[in-house]
Amino acid sequence: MTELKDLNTKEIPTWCPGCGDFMILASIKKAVADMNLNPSEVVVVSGIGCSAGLPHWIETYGFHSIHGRAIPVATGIKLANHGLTVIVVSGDGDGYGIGLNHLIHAMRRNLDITFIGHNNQIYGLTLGQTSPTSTQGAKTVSTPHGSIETPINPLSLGLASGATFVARGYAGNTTQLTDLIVKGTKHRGFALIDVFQPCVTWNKINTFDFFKQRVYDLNSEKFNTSDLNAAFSRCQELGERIPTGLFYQTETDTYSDDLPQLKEKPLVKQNITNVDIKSVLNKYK
Amino acid sequence: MTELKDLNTKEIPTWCPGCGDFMILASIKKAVADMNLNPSEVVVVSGIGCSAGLPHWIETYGFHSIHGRAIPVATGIKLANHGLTVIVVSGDGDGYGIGLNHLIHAMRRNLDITFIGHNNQIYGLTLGQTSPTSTQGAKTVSTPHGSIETPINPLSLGLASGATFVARGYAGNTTQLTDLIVKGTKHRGFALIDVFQPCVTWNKINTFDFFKQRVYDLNSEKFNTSDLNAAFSRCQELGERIPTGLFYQTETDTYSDDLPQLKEKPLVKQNITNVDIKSVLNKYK
Amino acid sequence: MILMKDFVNWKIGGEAGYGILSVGVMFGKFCTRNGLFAFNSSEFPSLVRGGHNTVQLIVKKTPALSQYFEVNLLVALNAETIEKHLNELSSDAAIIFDGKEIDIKKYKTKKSHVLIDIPLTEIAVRHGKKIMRNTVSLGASIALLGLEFDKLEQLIKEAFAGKKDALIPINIAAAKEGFNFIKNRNIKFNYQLKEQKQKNHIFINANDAFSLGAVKSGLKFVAEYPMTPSSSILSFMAAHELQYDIVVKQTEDEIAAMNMIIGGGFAGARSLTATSGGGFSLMVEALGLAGMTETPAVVVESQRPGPSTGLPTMTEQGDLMFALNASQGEFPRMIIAPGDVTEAFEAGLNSFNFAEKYQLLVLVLLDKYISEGNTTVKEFDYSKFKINRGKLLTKAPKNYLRYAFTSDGISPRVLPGTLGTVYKANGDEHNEKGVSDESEENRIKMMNKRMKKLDVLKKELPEPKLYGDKNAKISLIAWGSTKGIILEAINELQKQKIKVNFLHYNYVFPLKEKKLLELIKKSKKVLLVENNMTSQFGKLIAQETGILFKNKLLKYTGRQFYPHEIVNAVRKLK
Amino acid sequence: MILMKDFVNWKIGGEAGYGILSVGVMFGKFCTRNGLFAFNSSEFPSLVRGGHNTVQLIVKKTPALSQYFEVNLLVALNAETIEKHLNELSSDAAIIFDGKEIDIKKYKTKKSHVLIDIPLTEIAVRHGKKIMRNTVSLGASIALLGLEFDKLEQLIKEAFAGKKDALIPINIAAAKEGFNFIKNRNIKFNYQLKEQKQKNHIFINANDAFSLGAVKSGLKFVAEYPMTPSSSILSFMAAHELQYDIVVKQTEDEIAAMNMIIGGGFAGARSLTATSGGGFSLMVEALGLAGMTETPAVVVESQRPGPSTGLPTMTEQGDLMFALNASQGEFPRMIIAPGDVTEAFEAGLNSFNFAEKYQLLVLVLLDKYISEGNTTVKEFDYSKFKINRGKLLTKAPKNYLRYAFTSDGISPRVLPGTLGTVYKANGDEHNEKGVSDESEENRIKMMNKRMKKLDVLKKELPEPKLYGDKNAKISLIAWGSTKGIILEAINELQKQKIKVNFLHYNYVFPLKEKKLLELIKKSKKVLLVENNMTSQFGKLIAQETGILFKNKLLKYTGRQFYPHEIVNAVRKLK
Ligand SMILES: Cc1ncc(C[n+]2csc(CCOP(=O)(O)OP(=O)(O)O)c2C)c(N)n1
Ligand SMILES: Cc1ncc(C[n+]2csc(CCOP(=O)(O)OP(=O)(O)O)c2C)c(N)n1
Ligand code: SF4
Ligand code: SF4
Ligand SMILES: [Mg+2]
Ligand SMILES: [Mg+2]
Repeated sequence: MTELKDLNTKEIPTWCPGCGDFMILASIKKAVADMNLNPSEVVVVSGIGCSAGLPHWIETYGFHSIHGRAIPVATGIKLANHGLTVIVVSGDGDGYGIGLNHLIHAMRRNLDITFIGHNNQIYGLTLGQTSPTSTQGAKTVSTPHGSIETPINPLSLGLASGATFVARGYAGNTTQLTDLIVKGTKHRGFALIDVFQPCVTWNKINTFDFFKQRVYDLNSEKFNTSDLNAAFSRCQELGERIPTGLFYQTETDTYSDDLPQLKEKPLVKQNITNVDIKSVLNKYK
Repeated sequence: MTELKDLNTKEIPTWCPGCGDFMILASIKKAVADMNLNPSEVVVVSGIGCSAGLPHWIETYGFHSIHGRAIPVATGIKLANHGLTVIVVSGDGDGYGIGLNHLIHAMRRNLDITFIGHNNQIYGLTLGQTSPTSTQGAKTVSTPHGSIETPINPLSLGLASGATFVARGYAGNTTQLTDLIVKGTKHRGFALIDVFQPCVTWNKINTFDFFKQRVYDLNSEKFNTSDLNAAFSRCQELGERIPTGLFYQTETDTYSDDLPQLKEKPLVKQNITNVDIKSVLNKYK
Repeated sequence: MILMKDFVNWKIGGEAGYGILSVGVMFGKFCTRNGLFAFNSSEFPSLVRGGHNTVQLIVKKTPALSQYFEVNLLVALNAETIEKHLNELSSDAAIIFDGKEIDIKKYKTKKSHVLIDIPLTEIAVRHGKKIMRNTVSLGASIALLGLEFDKLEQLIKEAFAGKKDALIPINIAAAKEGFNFIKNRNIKFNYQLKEQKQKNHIFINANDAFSLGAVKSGLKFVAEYPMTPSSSILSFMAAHELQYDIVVKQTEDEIAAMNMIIGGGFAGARSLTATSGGGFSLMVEALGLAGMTETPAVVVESQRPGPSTGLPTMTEQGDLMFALNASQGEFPRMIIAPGDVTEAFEAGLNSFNFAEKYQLLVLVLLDKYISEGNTTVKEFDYSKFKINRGKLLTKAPKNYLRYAFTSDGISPRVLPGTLGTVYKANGDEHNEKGVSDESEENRIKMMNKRMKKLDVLKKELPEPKLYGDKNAKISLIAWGSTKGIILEAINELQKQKIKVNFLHYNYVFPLKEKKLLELIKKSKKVLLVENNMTSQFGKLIAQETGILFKNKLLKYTGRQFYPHEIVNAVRKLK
Repeated sequence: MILMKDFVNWKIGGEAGYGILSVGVMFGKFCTRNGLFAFNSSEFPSLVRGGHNTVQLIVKKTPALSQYFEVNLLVALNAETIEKHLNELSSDAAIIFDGKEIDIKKYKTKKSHVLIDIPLTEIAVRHGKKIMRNTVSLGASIALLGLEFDKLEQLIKEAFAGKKDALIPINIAAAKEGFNFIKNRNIKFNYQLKEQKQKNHIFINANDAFSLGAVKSGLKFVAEYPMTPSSSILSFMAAHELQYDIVVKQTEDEIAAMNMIIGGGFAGARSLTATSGGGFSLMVEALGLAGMTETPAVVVESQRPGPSTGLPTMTEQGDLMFALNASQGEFPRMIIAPGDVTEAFEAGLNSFNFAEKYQLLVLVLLDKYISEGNTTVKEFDYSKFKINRGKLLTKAPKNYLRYAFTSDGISPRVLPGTLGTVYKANGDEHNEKGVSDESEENRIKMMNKRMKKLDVLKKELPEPKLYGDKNAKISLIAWGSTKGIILEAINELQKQKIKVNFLHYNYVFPLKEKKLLELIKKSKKVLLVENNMTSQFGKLIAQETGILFKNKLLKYTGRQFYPHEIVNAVRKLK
C-alpha cells in the first residue's frame, strides 16, 4: 500500500504561502496513493517555473528539466520504459507558451502520459510577466498598458489536436482535481488536465475568489463526454460561468500499443548484448 | 497597374515538373496583380522546404529564412513596417511541424499577415519523410511500417487558436485559391490558408487524382462562415468528401490597431534622431 | 584612539518578499543624492518568496566600483542573517536587529560589535504592515551613519507617488521612528558618512543603463522572452513603450524573439532582444540567419551560472566561448562586454550603430552582477553621440544589388518598401542579388566579403584600456564585469605599495591584441582574472595570439569576486 | 608505348532524378565484389529534381581513400556535364554520351580523348524508361573497363528484388545492351580493371557504418528530425526498427529530439539523435541539460557549409568550435570526428560505452563528404567489442545518492523504476541527492566533479594516429574527414620522393596533445589542413597548447579537398 506519507519529501515546497500549487501537489499525491502506485515506478517530469519545482516535493522519481521541454523528456522516458507511470507538470508559460508545440504533437501521438497544466495565467517565477493565457487587458510588468492578445484556450487546442482525454480542474477543488488526475492517469493515452491555479503574488485578477464565483462542475449535469463538437463549444464558455471537469474522452490505441518493438517488454528491459548485425552488414557486400 | 508579368523573375522555379507548388505560385501572383499591389510594397517570407523556394520566383521583396521561422520573421517585418503587405509561404513540416508554435501564437495575435500552407503531407525537400499532416498509415522513408500518429488538422487548430480567417484551398483549383488569397490578404488580421498541394515525387497517396475525387466548395452551399462551432465540426470532414473554401471569418482589431505606437506612422518611418532621454535619466537621480 | 571611517559596507538580510531589494535601491539613491557613491549587489535564491536574501551596499566618498566582503553594518530581518553573515563582520561592525525576534546571545558576536536592538516589527506594524520593517531599518541605518533625514522623506514620496499615495505618510513615519530611535540614543559607531558636494550623479544598473542608451540611439522594436537576469530590460522597455513609440513584444519563446528582430532589422527598425544563456541557446540558429542575410541585430545576453538552469539568480562569466562560436558555420559577429554601467550605457548607444554600419550581429554580454548591480556614476554623457546607419540608401540605384561586392565587404542597403527595386534576403548562400548560388567562385567571394567586415571593424575599435601604473611589473588582464572589482583591488594594492596595472577588455571580439602583447612583454607577472572555471577569455586570447596564461584567478561559485580576493592573488604572485 | 593504368576515376553527370546516386552506389558495390576498392563522392544542388548532379567513383586495386580530381571516364547524361567537367578530364579519358542529345563537336575535346557515342536514351526507352539510361551507361562503363557482366546482373537482381521484381529483367537487358555495345566495338581505353582476389569487403558510407556500430552496441531509441546529410541515419534506423526492436521516432523538431533522448538515456535506453548544424543549433539548450543531469547521450552532427542554411547539400568542417562550446556554462563533453567509414563504425560502437561510462554527452562530427561517401573497406571487426555500461547498478544501495562525489567524478547510477529508492534529475545546480543547492561549497564540488570526468576520459583515450614516415621533416595535422585525402596525398608525395607524416585526430576532444607536441618539435614544417575558413581545429590546439600554425591549408568552397591540392601545398612548403 502506498500511503500519502510515503510521498512526502524531506524538502518542503518553496512556493509562496497560499499558492495554488500546494493544492495541485496535494491532489497528485492523493491520486498516486489512491491508485496505489509504487513511488519508485512513477516519474514526475517538469520544465521550469514555479510549478516546475513540484517533482522535488513528491517522493517519486523526478526530472526537473528545462523550460518548455518536460513533454519531450517525458516522451523519451515513456518510450524507453513504458512500464513507468509518467506525469508531466507544467506552467502556462512552460506548457502553453514556449512548449506548446510539444504539447500539441504529444496529444496527437497519444502516448500514455498525464499532463497537468498549472494555469495561473502569469509568469510566476520570473516575477509577473504576461502569459499566453493571461486575460486580454491584463496589466503585467511586461504589459503595463494591458495585454492585447487573445488568450490561448488549452482545452480547445487539445480537442483540435486529437487529444483523447481533455479536462479542466481547479486548485480550489482538490476532490475533483484528484479524481481527474486518477481518471487521466488511468486513461490509456494522453490526458490533458488544465488546472486553474491562482498565483497569489502576481495575478490579482484570476484569484481564488474569482474562480469560486464562477466555476461549476460540468459533469454534474448530463454532459456527453464523447461528443467532440459539444466539448469544443463548451470549452469556450469562459465568462461569468466557467465549467470544470471532464470535457472529452475517447479510447483508441496508445502510441506504445502501435509499436511492435514494445510488445514483449520495455526497451530498457531488452537484452542488448550480442546484437547480431551480420545480416545487415552483408547487404553492403 | 501591376501586371502578372511584372511579377516574373529571371530565375525559374526548380520544383519537380507537375508539382502543386507551381499552381500556388501562380495563384499568389494572380492575387497580387488582381489587388494591384506594388511589388516593392510586398514581402513574401518563407522558411525552408520545397515550398520555401517560392519567394525567389515572385518579383517582390522576399525573405527566405530558416526552417519553421517564417512567421516570426514576418511578424518582425510587419511590426517594423505595417505599410507592407506580408505574405508567408510555408510547408506542412515548416508550418505545422517545427514552426507550429509560432503559427498558433500568430493567430491569437491577429497580426495582419497572410499565411499560405503548402500542405503536401510529406517532407519534400528532405526526400520524403513523414510530415505532421501525413495520413495515418502512410509509408515513408522514415515510417516504412506506416505512420502511427493522428495527423494535424491545421484548420481546427486555427479555429481553436482564435484565428480570424480560416480557409482551405487546393492547388488544383487556382481560381478558388486566388480568390481565397485575395480575400485573406484583404482581411484585416491573420489569414490562415491551408492548401492541398500534391507532391508528385514523394506522396503517392494524396495525389491530384485523390483530391479531384474528393474536394468540393464549401462556399457553394449556404455555409455560415461566422459560426465557429460549425466551422470546427465541418473541418473534420476528411473522408470521401473534403470541403475547401472559406470556413470562418470574423472581424476584430488587428495587433497593429491596438498599438498606439503605430497610430501615426510605421516604426521605420519615425524619426530616430534626437530622442530625448533626459526625463527618464532624471529618475535615477 | 578610534579611527573614524568615512565609508560603510551595509548589508541587509531576510526572506524574499521582505522588500529587501527595493530598500537597497532606495538607500543607494539616498546616498547618491547625498553626494556619496554607492554600489549595490544582491544575492537571492530562485524563489518568489522566502529563502535567504541579502542586499549589500558599499558607500564611499570616492567612486564605489564593486562589492566588498567585510560588512560594517548588518541589518538582520531574521536570525538566519546573523548566522550566515557573522563571519563577514568587521570587528567594529554594528548589527541592527529586533530583539523580540532574534536572540542575539545565541551568536558569537564580538564585544567590539555594536548591537542595536530595535523593535522593528512593532514599529512597522504600528504604522502599517510588517513589510515596512525595511523602511524602519533604513531610517535607523542613516541615523547611525550620521546622515540627515530629509532626503529620505523625499525619496519615499517619490517611490510611492501616484498609485500608492496612501503609503507615503506611514512609510515616512516608520522611517522617522527608526531614525529617531538611533538619534535618541548616543550610539558610537566608527562609520560616519557626510553629505558631499558633487551632485547630478545617478544610481543605476547595467540593464537600465543599456536600455537608456538603446532608446537614445533610436531603438524601435524589442522582442523578448523573460529570463533572469535580463528581464528588467523587457520591463524597462514596456514601461516606456508609449513615451518613445517603441513596439515591445513579449514572444512565445526566444526563437521567435530572435527571428522577429531579424525581421525588424531587415525592414529597417533598430531592433533588440535580450536574454540569458538558456534563451540564447534557443536563438543560436537564428544568429546564423542574421549573419548570412547580413541583417543588423543586437542581442543582450546577461550571463548566469550554467550549465543548464544552473544557479538562475547568481552570476558568472561563463558564456563567452559560447557567444563567440554559437551557430553552425562561420560568419562575423561583434562581442561587447561592458565593465560597468557607463560602458553598458555606451554599449546601448553604440551597438545599433555598429550593427547597422557593418550589417552584422552585435552581442552584448552582461551578467547578473552588473545587470542588477546599481552604481552611483556621473550622469551619462551622450552629447557627441550621432546616429550612424551606415550604407543605408533611401533610393535604390539602377541595377541595385543588395549584396554587392565592395572593398570593405559592406554592401549598400535599401529597405523593403523602397520603390523601383526588390531583392531577397536569403539564408542560403547567395549571389550579389540575394539569389541562391552554389558555385565555388561565389562561395569564396561571399565568405570573404562577410568576413572582411570583421577586419574593417577591428580597425575601428579602440584598444582595451590600461588602468593603473603603466610601468608596473604586475599586470592583470580581464574582461567585462570584473572591472570595478579589480580597480578597487588596485587601489588597495597601491595602499600596500604594490604597483600593478590592469588591461580591461570592453570590446571583446574582434580582439585587439596590440596593447596586450606589449603589456605581456613588459610585465614580469601577468594574472588573468575571470569569473568562470575554464578561463574562456584566456582561450580566446590563446586562439588569437598563442599566449597561454600561467597565472589565472578563476572563481566559479556562482558569485563574483571581492576585491580582497584579487589583492590576495596578486600578493601571492609576488 | 601506352602505359595501361589499373585504376579509373569514373564520373557520371546529369539532372537529379536521373538515378545518378543509385547507379554510383551500384557501381561501387560491383567493383567491391570484383575485389577492387572504390570510393564515391557526389555533388548536387539542394533540389529534389533537376539541377546539375554528379557522382564520382575512383576504383583501384589498392584501398581507395578519397575523391580524385582528374576524371578518366565521364558519363554525360546531359550536355552540361561535358561543359562543366571537360577541364577535369585526363588527356586519355573517355566520354560516354548520347550523340542524339549532345552535339559533342561543340566542346573542345582533345584528340586523345576517347569519344563513345551510345544511343543511351534509345536503348533505355526500348527496354523500359528513359531513367534507365543510368543502367545502360553502367553496362557500357564496365565493359570499357574490361570487367565481366555477371556480377552486375546479380546486383540488379538484388537491387530490385521484392517490390520491384518487374524491373529486374528490363534493367538487366538494358545494362547488357550497353555492355555489348562496347564489347562489340574494339575500343582502346587506357584504364583497365581486373578482378582481384580479396573478397568479403563492404561498400558503405559513414552514416550507415555509424548506424551499424550503434545497433551493435545496443541502441534502443532514436529520436531524430530529418536534415541533410544526416537523414539517412533516420531512414536506416526506421528500416531496421523491427528487426532490432529499436523505437525510432521522427520528432516535431530537433529540440524535441534532443530532449527525448535525454529522457530515454535517463530511463536507461541507449539513445541517439542525429542532425546537421541547423538542427544542432536547436539542440543547444538541451545539451547543457544532459551535461548538468549527467545523462548519457549520443548526438551525431553531420556538418554542411553554413552559416545558416548555407549550401545544404555540400560539405564543410565548419562546426567544430560550435560543437565544442555549444550551450551556456561549462560542462564536460566528448567529441569524436571519424576520419573514414571504419572509424565511423567504431564511433557507433564505442560512443554509447563512453556516454554511459562517463555519463556524459558524446558528439560525433561527420560531414556530408563522409556521411554520403561510400568506400570499400574490410568488413568491420567487432569481435572484441563489449558493452560497458559503466557504474550502472541494478539495485539501489542503502542511502543511495545519484550524484555522489567520487574520486573519478562518476557516480553510480540506478534507473527510474529501480525499487527502494527515488531521486531527481535536475537541470538546476544540485547536491548529491539531486536536490537544488545554491551554496558555494556544493557548487565548486559539483563543478569539479563533473569536469573531473574529462580528465579521466582523456587518460583513457588513445593518442592521435601518426601515418607516414616517422622521421619526415614535414608534418601534416588534420582531423575528421580529410584523413583519406591526406593519406592519398602522402602516397603521391612518396612517389615524388617527398617524405611527410601525418597526425590524424579521430578523438578530437578532450585533446590529447602529447604526440602533437613531440611531432611539432621534430618537424621542420607543419601544415594544418582543414575544410573550413577559420582553422577551427587550429584554434582548439591553440587553446590547449598555445601553438599557432604558420602554415594552414584551408578550403571553404563547400567542397572537400582533392589529394593534389594537399600535394601542391606540401610542395610549396619545401
Ligand atoms: C529558455 C528559457 N527561457 C526563459 C526562462 C526563464 N523562465 C523561467 S520560468 C519562466 C516562466 C514561468 O512561467 P510559467 O511557465 O507560467 O510557470 P509559473 O512560474 O507561472 O508556474 C521563464 C520565462 C528559462 N528558464 N528558460
Ligand atoms: C532546423 C532544421 N531542421 C531540419 C532541416 C531540414 N529540412 C529542410 S526542409 C525540411 C522539411 C520540408 O518539409 P515541408 O516543410 O513539408 O516542406 P516541403 O519540402 O514539403 O515543401 C527539413 C526537415 C532544416 N533545414 N532546418
Ligand atoms: S509567484 Fe505565484 S505561482 Fe509562484 S509560488 Fe508564488 S503564488 Fe505560486
Ligand atoms: S519533391 Fe514534391 S513538393 Fe518538392 S518540388 Fe518535387 S513535387 Fe514539389
Ligand atoms: Mg504561470
Ligand atoms: Mg511538405
